[in-house]
Amino acid sequence: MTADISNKTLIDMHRRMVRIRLFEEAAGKLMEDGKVPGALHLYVGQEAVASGVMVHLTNKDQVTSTHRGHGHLIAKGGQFDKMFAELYGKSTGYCKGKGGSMHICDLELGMLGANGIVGGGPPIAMGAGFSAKFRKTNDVAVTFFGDGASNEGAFHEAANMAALFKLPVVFVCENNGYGEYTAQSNHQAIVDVADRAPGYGMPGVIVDGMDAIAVYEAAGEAVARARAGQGPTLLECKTYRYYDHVGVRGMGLKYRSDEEVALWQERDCIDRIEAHLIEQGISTQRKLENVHKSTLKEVHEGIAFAEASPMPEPSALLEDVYA
Amino acid sequence: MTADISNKTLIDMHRRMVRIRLFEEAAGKLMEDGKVPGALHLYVGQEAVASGVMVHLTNKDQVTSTHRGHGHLIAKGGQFDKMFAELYGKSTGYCKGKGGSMHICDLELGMLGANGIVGGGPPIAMGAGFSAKFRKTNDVAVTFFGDGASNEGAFHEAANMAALFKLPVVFVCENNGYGEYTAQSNHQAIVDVADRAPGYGMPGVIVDGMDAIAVYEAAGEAVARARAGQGPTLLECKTYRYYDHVGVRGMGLKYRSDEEVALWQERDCIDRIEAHLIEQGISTQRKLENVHKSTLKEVHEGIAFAEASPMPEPSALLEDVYA
Amino acid sequence: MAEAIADNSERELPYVRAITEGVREVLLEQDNSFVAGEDVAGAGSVYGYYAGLLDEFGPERIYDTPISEEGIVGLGVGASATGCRPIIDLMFMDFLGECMDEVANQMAKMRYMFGGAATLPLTMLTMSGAGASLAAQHSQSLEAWICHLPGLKVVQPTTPYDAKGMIIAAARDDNPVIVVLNKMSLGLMGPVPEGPYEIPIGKANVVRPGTNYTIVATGRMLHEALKAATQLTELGIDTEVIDPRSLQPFDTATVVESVKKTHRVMVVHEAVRFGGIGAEIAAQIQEDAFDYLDAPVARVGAPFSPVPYSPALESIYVPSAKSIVAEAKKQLGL
Amino acid sequence: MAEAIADNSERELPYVRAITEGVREVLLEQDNSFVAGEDVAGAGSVYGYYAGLLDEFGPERIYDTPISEEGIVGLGVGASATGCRPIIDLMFMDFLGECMDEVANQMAKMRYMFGGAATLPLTMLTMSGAGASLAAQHSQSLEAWICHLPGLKVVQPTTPYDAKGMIIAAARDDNPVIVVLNKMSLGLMGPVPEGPYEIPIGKANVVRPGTNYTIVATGRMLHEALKAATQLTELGIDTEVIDPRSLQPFDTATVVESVKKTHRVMVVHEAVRFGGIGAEIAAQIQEDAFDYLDAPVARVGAPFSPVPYSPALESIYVPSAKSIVAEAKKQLGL
Ligand SMILES: Cc1ncc(C[n+]2csc(CCOP(=O)(O)OP(=O)(O)O)c2C)c(N)n1
Ligand SMILES: Cc1ncc(C[n+]2csc(CCOP(=O)(O)OP(=O)(O)O)c2C)c(N)n1
Ligand SMILES: [Mg+2]
Ligand SMILES: [Mg+2]
Repeated sequence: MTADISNKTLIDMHRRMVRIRLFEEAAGKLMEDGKVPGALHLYVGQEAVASGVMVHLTNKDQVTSTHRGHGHLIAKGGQFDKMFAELYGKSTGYCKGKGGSMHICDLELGMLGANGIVGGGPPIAMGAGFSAKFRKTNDVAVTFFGDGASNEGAFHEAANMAALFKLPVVFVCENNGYGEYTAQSNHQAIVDVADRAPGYGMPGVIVDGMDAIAVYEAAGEAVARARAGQGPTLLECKTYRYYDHVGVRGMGLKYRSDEEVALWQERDCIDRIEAHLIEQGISTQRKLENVHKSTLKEVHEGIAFAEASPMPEPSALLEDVYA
Repeated sequence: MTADISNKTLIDMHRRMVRIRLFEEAAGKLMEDGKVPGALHLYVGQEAVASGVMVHLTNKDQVTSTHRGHGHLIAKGGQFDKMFAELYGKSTGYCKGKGGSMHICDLELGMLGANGIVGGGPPIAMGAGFSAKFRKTNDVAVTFFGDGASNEGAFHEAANMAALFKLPVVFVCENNGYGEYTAQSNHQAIVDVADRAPGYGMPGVIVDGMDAIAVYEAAGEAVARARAGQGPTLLECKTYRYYDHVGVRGMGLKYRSDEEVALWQERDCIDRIEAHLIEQGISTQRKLENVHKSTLKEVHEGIAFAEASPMPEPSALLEDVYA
Repeated sequence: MAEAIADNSERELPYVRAITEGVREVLLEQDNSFVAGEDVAGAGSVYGYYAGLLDEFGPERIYDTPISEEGIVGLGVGASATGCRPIIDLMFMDFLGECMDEVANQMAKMRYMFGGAATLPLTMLTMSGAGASLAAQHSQSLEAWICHLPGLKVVQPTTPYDAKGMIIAAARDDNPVIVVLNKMSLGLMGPVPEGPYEIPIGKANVVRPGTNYTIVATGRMLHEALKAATQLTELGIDTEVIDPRSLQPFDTATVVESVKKTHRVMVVHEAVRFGGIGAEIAAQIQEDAFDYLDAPVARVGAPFSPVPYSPALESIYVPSAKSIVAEAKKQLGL
Repeated sequence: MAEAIADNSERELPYVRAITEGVREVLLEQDNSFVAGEDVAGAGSVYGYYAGLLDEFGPERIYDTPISEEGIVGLGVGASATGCRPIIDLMFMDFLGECMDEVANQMAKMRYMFGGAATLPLTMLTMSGAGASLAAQHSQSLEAWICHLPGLKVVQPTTPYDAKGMIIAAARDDNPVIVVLNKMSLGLMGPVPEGPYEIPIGKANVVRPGTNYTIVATGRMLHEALKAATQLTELGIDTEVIDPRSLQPFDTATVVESVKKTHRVMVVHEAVRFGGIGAEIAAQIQEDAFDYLDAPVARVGAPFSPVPYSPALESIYVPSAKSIVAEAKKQLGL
């Protein structure tokens, strides 16, 4: 399905996906090299979801993210320099070094933060959607969450309230088949998280999360419904994370087969959109390579910025607790 | 549908229903008269549900209840004397006066307690079902909860886990159309709570909760499924509470019409089963009246027992905190 | 300033109506404020303290929610981070259990985790306290949990006057503020000025002056402490009674100043004594006024058990003027 | 008896493996015990402390659960009330937020509310502490919340030896016991006897004897306190270090006895200082040893902010030997 999508949008989505991929590859390497502390949950593999959704949103539309949040911020327009600086714990980072990967955010962009709490996002997004409706703006709120998160009570309560109040909210479940090291079949007795939608009185839609165009179209409908005051949608994107739950190789556990990983990688979302762009004559190999190249340059500049930035002063410790 | 139900069971159900009704009428009066303290949530109107479910259970099957818990305890075999004593806060009560109406229980009967927390029961029943499966008994666990409670995250988590682990649990939603003073249409965007069942991978069944025989049959299937190791069922019983959310007249709010109340009362579960028993020649007016009479006698004896019982000694205050 | 306004008014209102007025002033003053919670609209809350607000402000300002405490607080967090000033109602403080993640991990921390980028002008009203035979799950005083959470403010109004003024102060504050109400105080009468006024957050109230003994009493215990003070005065103990009013931030200075004068002090609250806010207050007093203390800081709180149902037990469970006096006598060797 | 067994063994194990052994002994000893939690089976927990147990005991004893903390604790409550002795895992203590109702309103109170009819032999393991740059939602020490709840026991093992012995004691106890582990201690080596042994719940451990100063230090802070003690001794302060090990019940007597000897005392924990368990300990000490105190009870804890991510901030946020020594000097006027 490629109907109704402009070349500009395709190129825009591609660019967002590449930006996520290259940022994440670099971030993973920094973690492996011990240059950034804490826990990093890489988004690589799932780029089509964040990008396909985010192209529908303005900076006034609100997004809540997860522990796996870099992709959402980048797709919403996040700057590499402030992001890397945050991962390094530097004062120039998005959160002045106080939040790190799991709380990275940009409120100017309407990115209400990664969240270290699984299921932490949906209630907040529901609240942001409530706020939009209350203030009679035309904004929507989108909450990203995993298959694992769909088992949290917080998701349930938020979904029910969003449907009840007909809030402009889109629930985007990124079903990557695992919650940490536990396969979906070991955490819920259903195959499609979208099956939960009718229980709240909202439509449930399933889409190939490795196909940016498919995500784009389904998200477009869900966002349009929300903006039109028709209430929330549960959009389930079937996707996959290439690296481990945390970091690149994680704990080194064998909880999924190499074949399975390879199978999903064959359906890589970036390969796919690039093939499409070239086939349709929308772009060229060379132009696409340039996107990678310039993005990589930005990655390096971002890292350099982060490395050159100062650590927070001790006096920062007790700042920002209260307004 | 009257298939497969013995006369004995019908008479048993009727007796349980009458016991609940007369206990509750008396309890309501005691509260109005200021004889019992605290908050009393009367079950009158919903008797068919507790009775139709409980006739399938043994004392080793576990039940969790709600704030509206007297009916569940009575249907499971609870004794009036200990119940009234508990409402009076006496040392001879089921909880030695420490729990009151909202925590009334009888663990010997497999009645794991009323619960002051809306949504408090399902996770505990799920745990009891887990326990039965783990210990390889053949027992089941039944959790009663309201339409309002179905919006609590606790219900969601328990339902998902029960389905995942194929636990011998029956989720009985007593949908009486209101959570306190809020109509169902103002607390969820669905009409049938049973619609939530597919989202957990369990069957959802809707039954007329004013018809003890219908409840009996549906509950029988659900309990049989559970005992056979086929996992949980969500059984929604459409029912109604005749009195206010709390006490007899509650806060005196007008949140439902007299016509609505009257309409439900026309379908009264006790009238209905009594008509059936007489029509079918299973019982006689006289015999049924005797059930009421002897129950009433037991009510009076229970109250007398409670009134004659001593209050707990001050020394009891710090007992029973730890084993 | 609050005091100046107080003088203008002889009007008396019960605590429950003072709450209503406080919320009403907020709704009049702040277009982006609304009330959301279980049975707050149609029923005006099960305590009736929002009564009339639905009629006056309409369903676009007062929202009944599902029974979903985590969702309700999430609504408040998300809405307050995006331009609203919500008043969120948690029917019983005991239900903190259902929404503690939203309170502790999101509401309290969002601003800090985001390096100051988020502002959450959120007010949460909740009902605490024993005394109504509501048993272990509807009678708790759990303020110690939330006072231990940097990022939150916690206030506990004890009089109608304070209830109105602290709700207004809480709603005007750009931080999340939890207002801990008391269910046994709903009928308590007291002067309440018309119009808006603020009780400053973070300032204790010396309710009764005294010279040689201090009682710091929170919530409903203030009234028991005042009764106890009268009895103690008859024993020659001229008791100063302080109501902290704000638990977080806590006005250590006012308490310490009193203790430096009186040299003997007791802290009283309704919560379980072990690990209650009284422990923090006692610890602070002995830190800051060690050399002035003639006796250990005494603490009165509930004993170490859940709240019992039976009136026979609950009445001895909840601290009272009697138990305060008894403890004071023990402390002072009388 | 624990001590007798300890002498038999020269074997050293890291804290993480001592946890494994403790749980393993429980599973061997008690047929009705099982482990349930997020990623406890296949992964052996994200810290690896259940590693190998799935292989040894099979999937009928070790259960991976969905990410449903309230459900997990509910599973433990329901199962323990009906004949099992579950070991429930809460991956991070910060997630108490998701299950606080189940912990506070059900687990802690069921027995009391039921007049003693229910018995809940439930053990819950959870991981606390900062130091790994995991930021505000994965680094907390929230033991003050659960110590304020009658009906629960709370223990906090600081060494491999204690970890194994307290898990066994917790699992043998017929009450719900929460075992608070520390993530920065996982690699800590120490002697661990083979076979089962118990560290009694409710008994503090005088880890280092001293004559004129007492430090009461919980959790990971014990090790910082021991370092501080060495430094203080060089300053002529012969420091006794006490590890309470059990926070609820708390062994007041051992602490008070020490203070009566040393006359000066400091309480150290990793949790936020305001409203931390140190407040309770300080309050108790001044109550029971007032006349023996030569200086106010000092408290060291985290400052009043959420836990920051940046190592530059986190390293000054978490109390250390350095901050302990600095505070002691202040307290003692050195
Ligand atoms: C409330 C809570 N429980 C558990 C965790 C630990 N945890 C972090 S990520 C994760 C898995 C989440 O799975 P899913 O929602 O599918 O997202 P994914 O990691 O697959 O993107 C878990 C269990 C947490 N951070 N918060
Ligand atoms: C966690 C929690 N939230 C709110 C309440 C207050 N409350 C008690 S009963 C009730 C309504 C419950 O509605 P429903 O589940 O439909 O049961 P019903 O009363 O209709 O039997 C509410 C909101 C509570 N006790 N516990
Ligand atoms: Mg996943
Ligand atoms: Mg109902």
